[in-house]
Amino acid sequence: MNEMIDWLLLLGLGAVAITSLMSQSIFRAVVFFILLGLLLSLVWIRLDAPDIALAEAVIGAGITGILLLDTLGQLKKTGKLTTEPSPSRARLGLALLASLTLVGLLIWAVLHQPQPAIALHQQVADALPESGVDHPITAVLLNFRSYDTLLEIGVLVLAVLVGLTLQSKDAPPDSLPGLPNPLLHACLTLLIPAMLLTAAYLLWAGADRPGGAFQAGAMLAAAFILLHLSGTRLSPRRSEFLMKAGLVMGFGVFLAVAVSTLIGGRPFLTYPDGSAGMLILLIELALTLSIGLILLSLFTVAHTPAQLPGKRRQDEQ
Amino acid sequence: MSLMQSPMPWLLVIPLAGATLTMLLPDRWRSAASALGILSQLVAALLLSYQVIQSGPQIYAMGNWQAPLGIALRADGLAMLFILMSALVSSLCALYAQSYLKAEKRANFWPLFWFLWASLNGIWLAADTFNLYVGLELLTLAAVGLVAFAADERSLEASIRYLYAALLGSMGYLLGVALLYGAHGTLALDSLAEHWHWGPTSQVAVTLIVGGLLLKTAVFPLHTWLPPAHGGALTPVSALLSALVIKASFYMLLRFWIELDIYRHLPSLSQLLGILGAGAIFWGGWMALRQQHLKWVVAYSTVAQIGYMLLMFPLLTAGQSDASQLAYQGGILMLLAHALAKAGMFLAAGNLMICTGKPDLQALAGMSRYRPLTIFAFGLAGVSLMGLPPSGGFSAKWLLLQSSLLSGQWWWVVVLVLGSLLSAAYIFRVFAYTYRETGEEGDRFARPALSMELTALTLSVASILLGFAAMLPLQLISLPGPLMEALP
Amino acid sequence: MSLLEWLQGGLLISGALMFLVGSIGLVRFPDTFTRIHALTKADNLGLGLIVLGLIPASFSLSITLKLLLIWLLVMLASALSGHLVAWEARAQQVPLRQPGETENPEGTHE
Amino acid sequence: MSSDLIFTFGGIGLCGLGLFGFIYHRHLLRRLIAFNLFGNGTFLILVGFAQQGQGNSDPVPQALVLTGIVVAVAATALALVLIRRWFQLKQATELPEDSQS
Amino acid sequence: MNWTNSLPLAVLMTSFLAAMIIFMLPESRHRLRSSINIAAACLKLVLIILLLQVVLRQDYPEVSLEVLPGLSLILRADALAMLFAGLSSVLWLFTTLYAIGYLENSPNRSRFFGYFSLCVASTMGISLAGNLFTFLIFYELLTLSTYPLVVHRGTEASLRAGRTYLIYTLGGGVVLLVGVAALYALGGDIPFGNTEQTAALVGTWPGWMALIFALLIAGLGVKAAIFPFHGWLPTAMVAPAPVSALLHAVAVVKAGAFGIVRVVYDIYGIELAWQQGLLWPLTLIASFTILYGSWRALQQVDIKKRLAFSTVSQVSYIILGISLFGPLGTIGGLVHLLHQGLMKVTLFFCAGNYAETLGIHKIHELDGVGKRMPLTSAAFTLGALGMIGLPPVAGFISKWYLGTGALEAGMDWVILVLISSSLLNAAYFLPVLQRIWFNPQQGDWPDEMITRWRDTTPLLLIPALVTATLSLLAGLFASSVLSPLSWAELITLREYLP
Repeated sequence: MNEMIDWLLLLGLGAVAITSLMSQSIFRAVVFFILLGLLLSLVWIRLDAPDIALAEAVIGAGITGILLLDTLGQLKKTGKLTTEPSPSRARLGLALLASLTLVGLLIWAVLHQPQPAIALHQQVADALPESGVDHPITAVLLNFRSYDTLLEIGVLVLAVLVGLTLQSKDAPPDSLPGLPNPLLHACLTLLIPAMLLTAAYLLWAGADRPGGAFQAGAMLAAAFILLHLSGTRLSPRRSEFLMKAGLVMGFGVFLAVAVSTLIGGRPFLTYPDGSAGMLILLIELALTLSIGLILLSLFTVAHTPAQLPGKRRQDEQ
Repeated sequence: MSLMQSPMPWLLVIPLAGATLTMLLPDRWRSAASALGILSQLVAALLLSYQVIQSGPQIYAMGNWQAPLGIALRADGLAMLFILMSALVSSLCALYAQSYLKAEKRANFWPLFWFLWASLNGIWLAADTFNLYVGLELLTLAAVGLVAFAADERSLEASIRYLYAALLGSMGYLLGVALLYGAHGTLALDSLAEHWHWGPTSQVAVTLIVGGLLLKTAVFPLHTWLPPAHGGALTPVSALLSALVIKASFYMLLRFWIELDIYRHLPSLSQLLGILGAGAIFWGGWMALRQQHLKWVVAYSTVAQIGYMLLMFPLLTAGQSDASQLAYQGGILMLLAHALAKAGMFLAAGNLMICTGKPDLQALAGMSRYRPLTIFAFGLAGVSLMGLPPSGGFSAKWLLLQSSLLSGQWWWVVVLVLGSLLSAAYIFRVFAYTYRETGEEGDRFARPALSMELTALTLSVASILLGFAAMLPLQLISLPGPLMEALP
Repeated sequence: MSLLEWLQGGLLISGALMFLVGSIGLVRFPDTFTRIHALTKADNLGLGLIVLGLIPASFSLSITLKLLLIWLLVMLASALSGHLVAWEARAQQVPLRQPGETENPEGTHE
Repeated sequence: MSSDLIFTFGGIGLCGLGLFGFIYHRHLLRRLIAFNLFGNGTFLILVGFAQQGQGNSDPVPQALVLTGIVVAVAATALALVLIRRWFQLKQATELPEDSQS
Repeated sequence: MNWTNSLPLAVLMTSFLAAMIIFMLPESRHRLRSSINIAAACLKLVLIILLLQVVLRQDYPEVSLEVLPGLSLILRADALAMLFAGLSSVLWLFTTLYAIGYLENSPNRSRFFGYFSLCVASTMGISLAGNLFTFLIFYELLTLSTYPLVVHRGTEASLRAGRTYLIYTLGGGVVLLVGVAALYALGGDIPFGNTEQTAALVGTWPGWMALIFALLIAGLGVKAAIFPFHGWLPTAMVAPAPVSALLHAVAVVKAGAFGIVRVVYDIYGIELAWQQGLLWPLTLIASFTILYGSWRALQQVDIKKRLAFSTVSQVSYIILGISLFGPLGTIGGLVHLLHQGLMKVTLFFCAGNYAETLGIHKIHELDGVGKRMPLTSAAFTLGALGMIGLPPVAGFISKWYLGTGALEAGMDWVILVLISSSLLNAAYFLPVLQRIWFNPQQGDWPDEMITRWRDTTPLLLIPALVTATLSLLAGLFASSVLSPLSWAELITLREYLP
């Protein structure tokens, strides 16, 4: 019975992926991509990875979907969608060749899997008690491989930084009018507190159950974006510095904690024994807020009209 | 004093802290903060290299968790050379950018610059495959941000093309890492090398990793994204990109290639890399000959010079150990000489374009009469790129020549010889323009700031002096370490 | 099979049927407004029946409350989105189709 | 066939589709969607292939995939910012045919 | 003893630092630049004389710097090095004076004199190189520093000449590089002089060593303007006179010949080369180039082109001398290296004077110039007679030794070559002399520069006269201890007793 569900899911996945790739209208492609995200979170449940299912649903399908839809909306609103030139035969041939060789190689590789020499999950289980959290994934993310997470937050901050640099300083305030819909505002007064509550719950649950900073942060971002779309402007213009501080806070706190232990003589990113759990929670709190703000500003930054084409640069026209 | 018992994490903390600070500080304090950051970075790099020379390679377990579970940083001779190289080139490019960029542009430049430097140091020191992936992504986004930073149409198109190519490359790399993890159960390079099992899974994983990294190093058939990106970006950015950013994926390729004994198992792949290298030399040189835009000539010369570095791979034959040592030393010296010379040449080219105000070559007529210093910097860098003595490029070419003769693969000698003639052709072509006398009297050229001219000159002179002081880097990279044990 | 299981089976199947009806409505109805009608009504009812069907199987009170909460939230969300889509459709003067005229297959919310 | 293996093949299929779309299409948004497909496929392989070998759920690849998803969303957001700027400047959703190889 | 070790480096550094200083000087500081130039030249001459004493005392100062594992840059002053270094430093002093006069008010002089002294620094490097690797480095540096001199005028013609010059010299450089790399791959770092190491190599890989010999000679042959590679020399005539003087008489051409001397004597050793049969092809090519050069010189109308082709043939005299197996041939070759330098520089100075003061470029414009510029014409005549090989001037001595050397080596047909080439020399020089002295002046000079001095400005005249008298003295007092001939005999005695 289970296997049947897996095959069904697989078929659904394939069908949705192919339609999202090959459909004529770009809007349909984006909608099916979001559908694919939801299907994927089901697949992650089947793969016994609830954390990833949550993350995929909120970040993969949610945030990416909103960004794509928003970009599509802007493309359709401001410019006529030029009919797409049909790609040339050579491109088709090359694409087919590349993808078929890739699939063939991967299948050949997957079928001859050797017995892995090291069982990392065993080592994680053994080291879990000293990691300060009970949930293995949060332990790996914020303790064993915390350096990866630090760099990953850096990537997020960098993405929003590039967006900000391309945004012209004197951009007119947000051009997208909010939806002045009374029912929406009423529902929001109900929904937003629930979303904030679930975000807090996810953050807190991260210690011993699937959850954690990323999913909570993405939930927070969803709430902020809802507010943004409904017209209540969190206009970053007024509190330029506060907004930027918010973006960088998560990364800054994480780095500060890591450096403080370094100054205390212990290797980089080691939590003083006993206080690992509390420190991880502090970092996760800061990360959640920051990720919420970052994902929001990734959304808003794309809105404001871009910097006017650069005046003749110093060295060339 | 415990704080400094190992400066390795500081090499990462300083740039990351610099990035956050320069994002928050008001514009006018950012340059001062960055200057302080650069100084402390240089001190930390020198301290670590002193420790590595004294007491051999250092392993630093992050968060006190040992390798397979946690992430370890590793500083052997090769990593130290790359750290010192990026410290030198980045600080000089920062100095150049200080006077090159206008006020508000400069404010935005610093955070991106620091993220770039942090990711570079992260890659040089990394010993964990997934950690390399995240470092590579950080590097790509920073580099794309810097290219798009010029915010005009040409650099925007270049940054999109660069981002798409880079994303595909790093996704191919991640796929390889996924297969390796499935097959060996570990992410750390050392334990991978220890339990290395050469089955079909590992072969496919290796091909994917090599393919992804070749795309990110802009090797010949996959190089189309590089010329617009390096040619279109602002001068200090294209110097950083050409000198350091493409070297990061090449460094990773080298690490995998030697530490996982790929040259022993796949000699055919190494010959393929050699052929790609030869193709890059000839194609890059030929395209450089036909460019009218000065920076595009230098960008295509990067494509050609990568070809030289790739010649190292076929020469790392399992049989002769002295030929492989020579190839290894020659390749790394070529990489170092190229980094210095290419950064110097890009900065000098930027100065030339400021003087003439126009990017095309015809405008250079009569330059050597009024701006000898700038032409001299461009010339010295050109000498090193051409591989004419007494430059670093020449010593590297010499080592590669010796290695190919010793290992009996004489055809690489022909490639090296024709390649250096081709590079001489396109560099002297630019020179010929500067000597042309157009008869207009009077000095109608603008004058770039002295600091900009001096930084370009320092880098070019450094690449020439490398020819004389080649022993220092060569001793540094031959220090004992995981890489040296894996060499035949 | 005990009476409870029959009850559960019946509820689940009827819930699934309601979903089926909803999607048929989506395909068959001519214009936006009727489609929203089909979706919001049929699917919510279907979900309600499924939740009722699941409650006896869930052994703890918290799971039951969570299921009910899910149902409540979905209802709120679909009502809101139905309203918004209709409101937007009206803002863009999407014409009301007479029955029998087939909509362009491209889909309504272009 | 364990469910891990099934979804590893699912991941391989997604990777193949993603690569095909990435090379085939010229519309920047479609290529971005194809890139995300490729990414999700790789993550599926990363977890499925690892767990298929060990037979039980392994937290390490799951943590890696979490990091991967966040990195992918950052890269996609950056790409979208650039695409919007490109569209504003050129009213085109494709890059010009690369004249100089 | 240790301070003498630093002498070779000091010699090299004088003109290198002079170049750097001159590059930094703004264009307007003429006086300062000329004084630096002359000071550097004199200082170098003093250092060379000091070095000469040291080398006479049989100990060869040496300084080395390890550049790559198992490979080092060596600067070593031995007898042969002093020959070429002496010639270059003497002639560089006079060429500098001449150049200061010649480029009186032309643009870009900082750039010119910078590269000018850089060029001489690399010539010093070539002469003092202790192993083939160092020789190669300065050999390529010479190309780099002479290119800007060739394209100095910046006209389309000079740029085209520069391009051909580059193609030839870089091509030669690359061929030499491969030869040197192959030699080092086989036998490692072989400093000049220990020919027994090469003998061992020849024993094991005779085929490879022959190929390496061919590569080395071909690479060096380009700069020595041997027959197939001589094309760049006539086209480089577009350059200003001091440059063609420097290129032909002192720096570039002799560097190639000097390289061949080093390869034949200090790498392979004369006996080994003779046993392996490497020498006779060299003799053949040299003889052919001698005849070909003189024959082409005959057809030239432009003075400088004619002198260029005469250089092509004269340099091959040196190579002919080297390839003759026997002490006399060697002495002939080596001494001709000096004599040809002195005589050819005089001829170019005079040609430059004619061009500068009277605007004469073609031979037929030379009619009656003897009356207008007697001193320059006298110097020109001395040089021309020396070239032909008439007794009082130095040329005769080298040809005499070449002839006796050919007899000693049992190659009688070489005598024929020598005689016929002397006849050809006479054929293309005597009509020029006849025009200068005996033909009446036709019309006025193309563009006469009126100067206070009878003949031409002293800065142009004196160098020509000095070098002319030097070549005469070298001929007359050949046997004295100071003459080039005795120095050549000393080298042959000490280094290459066959």
